[in-house]
Amino acid sequence: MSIFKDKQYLRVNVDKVPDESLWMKCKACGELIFKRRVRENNNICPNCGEYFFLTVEERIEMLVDEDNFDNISKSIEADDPLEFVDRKSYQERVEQAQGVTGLPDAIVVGRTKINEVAVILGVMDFRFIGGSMGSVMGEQICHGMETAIADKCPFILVSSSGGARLQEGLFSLLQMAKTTAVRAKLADVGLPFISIMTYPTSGGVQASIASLGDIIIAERGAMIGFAGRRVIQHTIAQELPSNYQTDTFAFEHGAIDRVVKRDHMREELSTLLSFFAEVA
Amino acid sequence: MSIFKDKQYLRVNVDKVPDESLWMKCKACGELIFKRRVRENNNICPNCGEYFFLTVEERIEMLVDEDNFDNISKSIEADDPLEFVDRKSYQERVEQAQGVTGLPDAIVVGRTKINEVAVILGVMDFRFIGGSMGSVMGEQICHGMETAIADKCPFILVSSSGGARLQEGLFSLLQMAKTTAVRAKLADVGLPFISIMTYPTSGGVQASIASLGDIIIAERGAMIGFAGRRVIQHTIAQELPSNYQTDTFAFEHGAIDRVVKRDHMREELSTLLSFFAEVA
Amino acid sequence: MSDERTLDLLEAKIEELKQLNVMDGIDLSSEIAKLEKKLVELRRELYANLSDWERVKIARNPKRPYALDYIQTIFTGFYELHGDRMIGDDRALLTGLAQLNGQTVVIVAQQKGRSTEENKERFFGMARPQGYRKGVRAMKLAERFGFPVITFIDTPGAYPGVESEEANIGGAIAESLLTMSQLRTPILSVVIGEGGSGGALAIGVADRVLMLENAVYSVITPEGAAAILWKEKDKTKEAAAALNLTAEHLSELGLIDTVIPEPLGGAHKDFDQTVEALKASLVGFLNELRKIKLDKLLDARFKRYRSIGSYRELGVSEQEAYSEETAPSGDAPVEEAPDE
Amino acid sequence: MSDERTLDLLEAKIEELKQLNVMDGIDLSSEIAKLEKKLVELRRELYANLSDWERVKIARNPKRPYALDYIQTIFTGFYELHGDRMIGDDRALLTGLAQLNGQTVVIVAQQKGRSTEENKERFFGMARPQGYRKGVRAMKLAERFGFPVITFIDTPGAYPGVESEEANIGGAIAESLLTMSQLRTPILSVVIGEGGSGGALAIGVADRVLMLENAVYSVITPEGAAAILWKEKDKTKEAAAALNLTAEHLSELGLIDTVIPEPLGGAHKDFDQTVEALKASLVGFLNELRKIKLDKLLDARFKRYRSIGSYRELGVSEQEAYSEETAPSGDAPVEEAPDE
Ligand SMILES: [Zn+2]
Ligand SMILES: [Zn+2]
Repeated sequence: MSIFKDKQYLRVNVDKVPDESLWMKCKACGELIFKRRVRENNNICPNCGEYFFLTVEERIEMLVDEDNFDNISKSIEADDPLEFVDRKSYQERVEQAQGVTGLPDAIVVGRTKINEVAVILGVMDFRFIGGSMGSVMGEQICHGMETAIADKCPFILVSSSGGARLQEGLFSLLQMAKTTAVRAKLADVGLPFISIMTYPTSGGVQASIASLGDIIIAERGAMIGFAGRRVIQHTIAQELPSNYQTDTFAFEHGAIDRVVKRDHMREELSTLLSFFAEVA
Repeated sequence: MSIFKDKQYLRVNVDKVPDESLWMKCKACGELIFKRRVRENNNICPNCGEYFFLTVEERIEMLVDEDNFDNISKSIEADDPLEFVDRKSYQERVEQAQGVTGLPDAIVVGRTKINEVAVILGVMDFRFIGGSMGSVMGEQICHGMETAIADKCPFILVSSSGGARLQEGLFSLLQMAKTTAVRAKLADVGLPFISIMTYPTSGGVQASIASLGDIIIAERGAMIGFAGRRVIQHTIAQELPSNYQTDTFAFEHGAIDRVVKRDHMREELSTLLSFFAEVA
Repeated sequence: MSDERTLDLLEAKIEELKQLNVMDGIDLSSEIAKLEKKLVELRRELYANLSDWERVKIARNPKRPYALDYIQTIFTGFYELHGDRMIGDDRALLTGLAQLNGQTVVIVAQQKGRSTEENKERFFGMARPQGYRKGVRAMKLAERFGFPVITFIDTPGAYPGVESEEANIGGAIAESLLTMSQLRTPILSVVIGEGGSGGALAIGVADRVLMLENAVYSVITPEGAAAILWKEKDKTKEAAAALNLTAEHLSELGLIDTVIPEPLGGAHKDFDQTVEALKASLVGFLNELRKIKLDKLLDARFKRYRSIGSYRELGVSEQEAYSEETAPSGDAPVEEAPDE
Repeated sequence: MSDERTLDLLEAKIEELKQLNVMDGIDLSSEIAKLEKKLVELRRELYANLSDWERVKIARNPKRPYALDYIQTIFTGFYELHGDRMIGDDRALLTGLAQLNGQTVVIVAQQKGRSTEENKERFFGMARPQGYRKGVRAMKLAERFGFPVITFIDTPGAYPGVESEEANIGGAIAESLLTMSQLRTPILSVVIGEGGSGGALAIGVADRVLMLENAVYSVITPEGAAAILWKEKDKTKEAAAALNLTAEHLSELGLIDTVIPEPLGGAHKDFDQTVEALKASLVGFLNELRKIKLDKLLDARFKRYRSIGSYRELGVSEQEAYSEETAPSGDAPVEEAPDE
């Protein structure tokens, strides 16, 4: 199934050679496992329970009603306002990420249903330049929320991001303010925003839109925090507790509402949405 | 000067024999000091700087423009809704406190000016059953705030209270909700409320009206906290830090805006009020 | 007069007799019936003459149903929300979404632990600042979506420890009071066990305040009042009586709206019956509140609290002239402040 | 080309010559005048060709005026407000009342320390959650009384320590952004030194954003960018240039409203002149904002932020059919998340 059946034009060229092997090795337990079994198991290692990254498609498939996803993402992609070049040009990095993921940028937004309840769902893809938030992601998140307002339905955002996209400089930083401003509009009209934090939800995404959910749910194994371990150790050379920035850490310190296993997430959302049936 | 010149009828009989001695012994430094010098020094020991309690009159005199205090307190006194008797009857305690203080209850509210700025000022008297908040105090505080709303001027409350008045049971507890509800009205119309915490501001007063100031100023030496030392030690037998519930403790933990010396308080209020000249 | 423990023993004996009756084929039916009748009579007698202090003991009885017991039976699908989004998640004060008769409500509840282990986590139902701030967050969420708020009060008081004071417990309680006094959605509060002082009231500013028959609600514990006012520990009984802390007294004083009857012996003696009565009352009040326009509701809530108090005009006979000379000098440094 | 340090030395030498001139009756006036002229030329040359990285160094120069220097000269009667009313008082982020041309404003400012001692208290201008929460409190106070808010940005970033994460620094920043985006009073922000990432933006959502000429404002430090993107520490210069973090660049990109000129060599070279320029700009913008009706102001603020972004239509030439078979399987567990 392709979740993008309705708007094929959003796809960019995928030139990556498909991986033909049937088996993979789990990096956590070392076991050789049958790929299909992993995929059927929501990308969780059937041997040790390790979570592997989900592609946007896999994440969406896992969460929404079958064959029910209308990709409403705006037909946009990253511009290069700073003409940024580090070891590679930003342009190249974007094209490469588009090639790997088959996505225009690190997020897809769609109109969908979860257990028959209409919602607008945004899902980030960490493989696209670390799921970083640049102008495109900021715009798509706002577009998602605005569609939720128009549709009078809840907005759900699944974050998987290292933070702001460095290559767009201040444009990226300001997406924090932009998404926040639109989030306020969603609140004004009394529509729920459910934020799901997965591995990782950090930096500028964690310090803006992802932390502003009416309800915040972390996927088990999520990494949640503002400053990365390396930044902290570099800046203040502090010893970090072993559970630092884990789901448990965030939960114990009151930053999130719940921690939910990946294979329970759909059910969790369904339950949660049922409370808002009257308002949305 | 009597600050109560305009409403003599508010006074109750004072049958305490006036203390004729000219000297007193400072409990802090042990020095024998001339009482008049102490009074002239805002009831601060001229030798060691210890603060002695201020009567309501002394406190008001210290803060407001000369001969400028119109006692607007409602002409009410404690009823005894529970017909409460412990070792003494509540009625007796009230009468005794009225005798000692010359006040109907533990608070006086008046219309006054501080450096020419009109304000409504409420001042508690700790000598009146520990400055405890019963129905009368709750009503007077509300009356003060409502007068501030009518006059379109700031409200200032000087707290000195051990908390709710036990002898009125739940009536006293509910004064926390009552004063809070009226405080919200003051906020609605955009008039400032300055809360001054003196020794002590604790229990139900600290956990309601006193903590809801737009600005909260502690008098140096104030004791600020919710549960008293004895309650804590009785309930959980915890070791308490030496600065526990001091002005410094409250300041360091972000509970108050400033700590101000007694003899600077009038100037402080005058400065602070100047910022609100446009709104009030 | 017999006390509760004796009656409990009698009840257990009757149960044993019933077992015997069934297992061994001996017919003790009529004897058992007589014993049961006697038990009911004794209980009625006991509970008709219950002192306020005995009522306090029932309110604190560890067998008594706690908030979650009611939440799980009265509502469907309790979905707990955690964390104050600032420093922690308090296990003594729970918040969450639930449904009552198919409609979503937000629940804010104080929860005691049953085991020592559980109480280590729940601090015996004594909430810390993060608890009250979580409560405020949940109530604002309720307001945003127009969900009514239902609070369950059952606490000896706010947690009186150093960490509470460090995080400004007084300020947290005050903020909660302020939030509730302005919250633009209906609020129901029910005292199910101990309503302990400011820590209880912090989640008790409501459009309707309910109390279970054997719940108590007080400005201070009887023990605390005895220590402070009587200066004698064994005056708790007198203090309990003086404080008027029972549902019956508070209802007579007009400070609460209704008393939910409990089965003879307390809520735990017949949990289903208690649940039924409480649920009916909650549903009834909720339906009533839902019909009131929001502005009117808030206006009424304001007036309710604005008018609470018992005082009288200053008696004319007591008024006399006052001269400065007789005013006390107030020159005594005070050694310590009172506890409450 | 000469660098700033050399010019500073030359400047000091000229001062010494002047002293000599005065004290010993030797007439060096014309030589001094020539030297001074030369110095100005050299400075102009240097600053005309300043690299972005050199600009960063000026922005971080410890001689540079900090927030309190401006606050104490531009405003009258700065009255500091302390504490977040929850856990603490952050000395890296100051809040207070002050007057500008006789009108009350609320100031929210990041403050670096000058001495090691002061920086122990001020965390080098890196605010913790209690700082941002204090800021939110001050801004809500401003809103209540209709006082405009003026924020001074000067921070390497939010404090990245365990205690920050424990108190949900990300959530605190997000709350501050949300508060500012809805605050019903005019907001002016000025970047006076380092505008470091989310910690800076947290107090930078405004109706007008000003920058001093040598201030920088960036999503990440050049050092951070070099480490993450170039994987080489000595690429900070390149990173600085790539990030477009100077006032001039950001003004050209339309991301800030105005650049306040600084004297040659930086704000500290002629503090009075800097103050005068900044004050004139603040007063001008404030007068402009005060004239706008509140609803319009908020509408404009919303539109300002809603429209920020640089992207393009997906190129038609790049669009091709996509088939499931070619989708990557995403089966690699990731070892670690990036830092920013
Ligand atoms: Zn495995
Ligand atoms: Zn002394």
